[in-house]
Amino acid sequence: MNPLLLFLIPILPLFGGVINVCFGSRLPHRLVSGLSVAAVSGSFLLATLLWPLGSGEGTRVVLFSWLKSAGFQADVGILFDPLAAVMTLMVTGVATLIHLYAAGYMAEDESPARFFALLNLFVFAMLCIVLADNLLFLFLGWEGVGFCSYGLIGFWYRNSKNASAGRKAFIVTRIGDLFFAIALLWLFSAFGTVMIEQINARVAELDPLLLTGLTLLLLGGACGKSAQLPLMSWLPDAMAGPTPVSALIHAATMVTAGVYLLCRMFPLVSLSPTGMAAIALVGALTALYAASCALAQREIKRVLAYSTMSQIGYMFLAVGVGTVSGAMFHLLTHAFFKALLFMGAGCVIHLAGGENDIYRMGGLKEKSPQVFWLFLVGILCLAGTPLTGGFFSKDAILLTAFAAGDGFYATLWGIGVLTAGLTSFYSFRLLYLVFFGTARQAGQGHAPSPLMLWTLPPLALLGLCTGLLNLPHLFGGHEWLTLWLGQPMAEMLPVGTEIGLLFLMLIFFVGGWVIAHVRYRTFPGDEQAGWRSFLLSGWQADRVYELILLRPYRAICRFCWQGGDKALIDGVMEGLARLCLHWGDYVRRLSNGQVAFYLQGFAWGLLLIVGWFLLASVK
Amino acid sequence: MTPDVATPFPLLSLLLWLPLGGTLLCLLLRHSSNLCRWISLLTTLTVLVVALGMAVSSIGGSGWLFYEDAAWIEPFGIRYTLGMDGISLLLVLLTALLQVAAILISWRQKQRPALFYALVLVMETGIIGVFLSLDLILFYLFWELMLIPMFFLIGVWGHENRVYAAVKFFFFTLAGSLFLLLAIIWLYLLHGGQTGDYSFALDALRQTVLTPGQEMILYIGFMLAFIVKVPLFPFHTWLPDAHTEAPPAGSVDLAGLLLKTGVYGMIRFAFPLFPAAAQKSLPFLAILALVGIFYAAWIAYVQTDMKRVIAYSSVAHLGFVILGLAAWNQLAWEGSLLLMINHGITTGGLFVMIAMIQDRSGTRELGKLGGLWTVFPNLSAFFLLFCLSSLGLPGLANFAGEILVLLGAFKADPLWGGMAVAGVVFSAAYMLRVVQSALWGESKKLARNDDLAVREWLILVPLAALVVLLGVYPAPVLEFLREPVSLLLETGGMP
Amino acid sequence: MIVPLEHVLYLSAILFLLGLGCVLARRNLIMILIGVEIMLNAVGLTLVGASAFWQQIDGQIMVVFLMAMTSAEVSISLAMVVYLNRRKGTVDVRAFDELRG
Amino acid sequence: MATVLFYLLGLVTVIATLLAITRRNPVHAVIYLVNSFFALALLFYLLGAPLVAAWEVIIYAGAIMVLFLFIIMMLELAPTPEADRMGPTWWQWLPVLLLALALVGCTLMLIGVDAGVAQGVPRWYATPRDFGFALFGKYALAVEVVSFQLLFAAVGAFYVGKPERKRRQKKEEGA
Repeated sequence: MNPLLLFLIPILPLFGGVINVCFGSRLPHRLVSGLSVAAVSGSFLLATLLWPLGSGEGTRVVLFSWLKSAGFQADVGILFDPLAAVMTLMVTGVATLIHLYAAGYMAEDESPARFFALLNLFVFAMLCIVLADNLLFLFLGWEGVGFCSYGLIGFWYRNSKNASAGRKAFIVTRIGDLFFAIALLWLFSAFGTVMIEQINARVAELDPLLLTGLTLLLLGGACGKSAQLPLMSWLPDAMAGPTPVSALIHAATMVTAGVYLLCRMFPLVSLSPTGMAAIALVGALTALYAASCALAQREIKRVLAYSTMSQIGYMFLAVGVGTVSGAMFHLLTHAFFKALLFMGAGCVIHLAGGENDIYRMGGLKEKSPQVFWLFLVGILCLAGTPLTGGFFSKDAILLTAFAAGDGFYATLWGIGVLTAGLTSFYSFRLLYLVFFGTARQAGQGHAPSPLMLWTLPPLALLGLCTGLLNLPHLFGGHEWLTLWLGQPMAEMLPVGTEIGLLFLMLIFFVGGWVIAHVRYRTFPGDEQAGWRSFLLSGWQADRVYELILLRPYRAICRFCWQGGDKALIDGVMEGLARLCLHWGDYVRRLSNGQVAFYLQGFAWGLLLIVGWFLLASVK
Repeated sequence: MTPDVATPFPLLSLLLWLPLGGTLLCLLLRHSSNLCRWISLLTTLTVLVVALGMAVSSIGGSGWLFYEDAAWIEPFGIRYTLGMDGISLLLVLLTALLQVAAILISWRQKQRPALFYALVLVMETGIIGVFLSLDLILFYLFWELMLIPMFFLIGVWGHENRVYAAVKFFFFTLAGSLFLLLAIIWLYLLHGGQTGDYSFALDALRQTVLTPGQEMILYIGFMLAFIVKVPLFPFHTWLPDAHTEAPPAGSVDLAGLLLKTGVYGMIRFAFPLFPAAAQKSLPFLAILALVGIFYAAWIAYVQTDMKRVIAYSSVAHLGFVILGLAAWNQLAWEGSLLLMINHGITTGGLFVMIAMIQDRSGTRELGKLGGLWTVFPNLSAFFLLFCLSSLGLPGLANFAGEILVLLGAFKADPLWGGMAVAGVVFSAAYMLRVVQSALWGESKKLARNDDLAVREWLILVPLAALVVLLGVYPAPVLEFLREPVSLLLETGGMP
Repeated sequence: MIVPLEHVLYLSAILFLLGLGCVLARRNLIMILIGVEIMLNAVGLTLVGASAFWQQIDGQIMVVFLMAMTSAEVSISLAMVVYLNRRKGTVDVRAFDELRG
Repeated sequence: MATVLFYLLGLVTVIATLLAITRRNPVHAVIYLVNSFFALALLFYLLGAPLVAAWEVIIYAGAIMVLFLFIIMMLELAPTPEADRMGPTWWQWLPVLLLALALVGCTLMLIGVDAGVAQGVPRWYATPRDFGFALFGKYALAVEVVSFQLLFAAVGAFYVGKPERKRRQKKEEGA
């Protein structure tokens, strides 16, 4: 297989997107969606076919040199190594299923061309991130993904709230990109190159302080894109976009880009202990924060959004404690079951006649048992029921976190376990409110189209079985994923502690389920308690940001405009002009029309001349 | 410094005086505006074709691609010398392209069309003259020639308070260029005094031996004119007023070209003539540029008029260009020159779009616009593309220039580079605010709701293609820039 | 030797300044014109004195031209005084101050 | 004898002029002025300029002062009221007085500066014959120019002096 074929993986969605952009509005609806699905599935097939190219050191191939200037060389090149191969497969696979689902979901939408074009461009940009061999090409994908999510979130732009949600997403991720750009610049000025391989190879030369700085910057960039603590407020609002968008962007691909970046630059990140600690801390805190917020959410998609944020916190925790394979394992399983849940949510919304609020739904189990069973699988994986994919991946992370041992990591492990309990609680709360009890929704929902339904089972299957990929030794597994990624095997904990930990996880899982069962089995009525509204609005994050960031920013801008430009610079200029006018007026008043006054002027002039001659002659 | 490429046919003079010929024709046939329209379009197209031909023929060339020299005013030693190297070739190409767009955008000019087209063509001569001339007096002549048509374009064909804007524009630039004239003459006398041969040729004047004090004063004299033209921080207030009041063709020229003449003046005249003073002033320039980037970006965020937002964004982008120059290394200079050209195309495109939006919706106020996407999908798509390029989305034009500038600036001084990157976030903030209030949301009642006409497609497609092409594959442009920039950096000299 | 030239000059200086004083002090248009006449005559005296001192005829010819000019000037200025008087009904200088900034 | 005569005439001229300036009634002022011109004519004669002396009497005393009298009579100028005879108030006079004194002082000192001035003025007599030769010889052109000047003055005076009514009619016909 010729490595240049690798370029077809990102090029296909790009062509699909460009064709839809240019001619989409003229093509019939079916052709548009068909074209985009074909493009993405084509690149999925290629990813599977070219899988062996990714083994071992991976292959590096360059198409053309993008930016070449004195000493700086950034070209459009692909580094297809094990990590990238896994990620590409996941991205293209999930994207294909989501495109199929979207073909059904957006059937009656009036501008499908724009939707599918943006969706394809999004996949292209994501593949650029995954496959890029240098940081600048990765940055291109990084911001491309930002723009596509802006376009897709604000797809139903007529309601300007959606458009501003899109804008918020773009700007918050842009702040993250800022840190990533600074890291990129710093790496270039340190190494003189932006090639990922070369950087990772020569990373040992840097002094620790610089390493920590770079890691923190990369963490900032990853937080922006993966909606982690400081820059997380855009993810819940991003639910304003259509459901396939939420499924693709906010479950499978874009939010995992941050984790992928950290894994890609892991040699650099792992060398600075403070950096790792920071990553782990951010991950754990975000997990806890998001899980607590998910407890009180009213809209189905916002619950899933917060749960995504929390699961990604786990992945950051995994990278923080040093297991890339753990993070990637959880990333894979999470991608499958979260995509399943989001698409299921789409079906649920259709069933409930467009109703989003879970308190005004219910009793959908009878309405369509098929959606219920698929949704149940997703919930089980999310909650971490034993033997499901979610359980193994989350457990692996918590094991390594526990193994990291000392006080700081122990507390993070504690937070992780607590969040696991919360996760199972809110997942079952969602399940009971939506599917059990009496039907409370007002509108008459319609069954989701077959296309939407038939894309769910494969994801359910994948969600359940990915656990086998990286089975810990306890269960006789031999961690294929870690082997494939060439990462060190998880060091062996004494069997007793491992079983104890598993048992502890089980207790938290069952506890969460029981509490949810007790509380929500029968509809408890519309809860509006004080602390719930605090959690509902994500610990008032938006209001805090508005107060400490946006309001002062607007004030500074207005001050600069009125104060700086108008008053200061223009003021000075116009002040000068007025001064001249003022003094001009005085001189004008001198000529007052009195003849005598003028004659006196002559006389004084004469006196001056005579005086001058007198002085001249006296000398 | 005899020219190594003897040009049989004076191409440069043709390039220079063709637009003036067009002007005369326009003025002669001023009663039939339709004829004038076609003449001016034809002139600008021929200039573009000639420029493209010259570009193609000098792909591999180095040093002076084209050079012309003739005596002009003997007694004072003023010669008619024109020279074109990689940098001026690209800038002339940019001028030719944007002029065609300017003529096309003001196709249905009702108010005294013949005079309008004549002035636009005179401006083209002025700008090309600035980019080509190597004799200081000739440079100064074209430097002032540019001013007059722009003054009338703003003053006569402008919008609400056009007179204020025109007068402000005129005074700002004139005040600056007076210092330039004084400096030129003083330098001329110094040179004459030392070497006996009184001449205004650039490379001759570079040989004058100057005391540090003299050099600094002369340098400041030159730089004042250029800093006002490139609106650097304290001297930028004329730009937003001039932009809001200028007619579409005027603001395309103003943003796309006039700002570049300032930067070109710096790298061609100010830095080579006074290298020591230039080195001393670099930190100061960098600080002004940085302040300019943030200050303009912040103000752009609270503007209500679309043109003012773009005007302040130009100030921010030019801040990047100057930051690149202040970093004084090959990478940053190539980046800033590339950014200059890309910015010309992007902002030119943006102003063309704003003119189209204003034709259709009758207003430029962000508050009154909304939901353009539903009514004009094609127009909005192009507008979105240009806005994205302006906010520096990778893969589009401005990013290529900006990233090189940032890389170079970071290498020169991590603090500057790091802070400049923050400008990227602010530029996203204000550009997205424009896109938000113009394209999304409920669409309001509009004067016309016909999407793009053929003429408009003709303008937008090449500009959009260039924006994408220069973003994805800027190598040919960088190829042209490499050799002249390295020469300017080391010897500050002539190829 | 009649008198040292100095004294002639002193006399004409005094006359000249008296004329100047009259021009500056008086408010009446006619009196101002009279002042001017006095100054012109003082100049005439100086010319004649100098002509006598250098024994050149030119001085005296200058006086003749001076007189011609004076008569021309008086005729026009008196015509104007008549005109102004008809317009404003007075010859007081302070009444005519329209020509101002 | 001539020196004594000179000082006497000088004194008469100065006193006459002083009185002419300070008169309230313009007619008195003109008459005093005529006296001073006569004294001046004699001075001219004394200084060897008989023709100029004659002309002084004819043109100045005769024509110009008479013209002044005509104007004063025609306009029935009442003598200026007591109040502002010498200008509005006394202290407003101060700057002018000060100015005049300063001028007098400076001029007199200035004249004294040049030593050559101290020599006496010789007795010299310019015969009309020389005067005529000079006037129409060397200054022929000047005479012609002066004649133009007089012509312009006549036309100017005629126009300015034309009564208002006739000029307005001419304007209506013209318009």
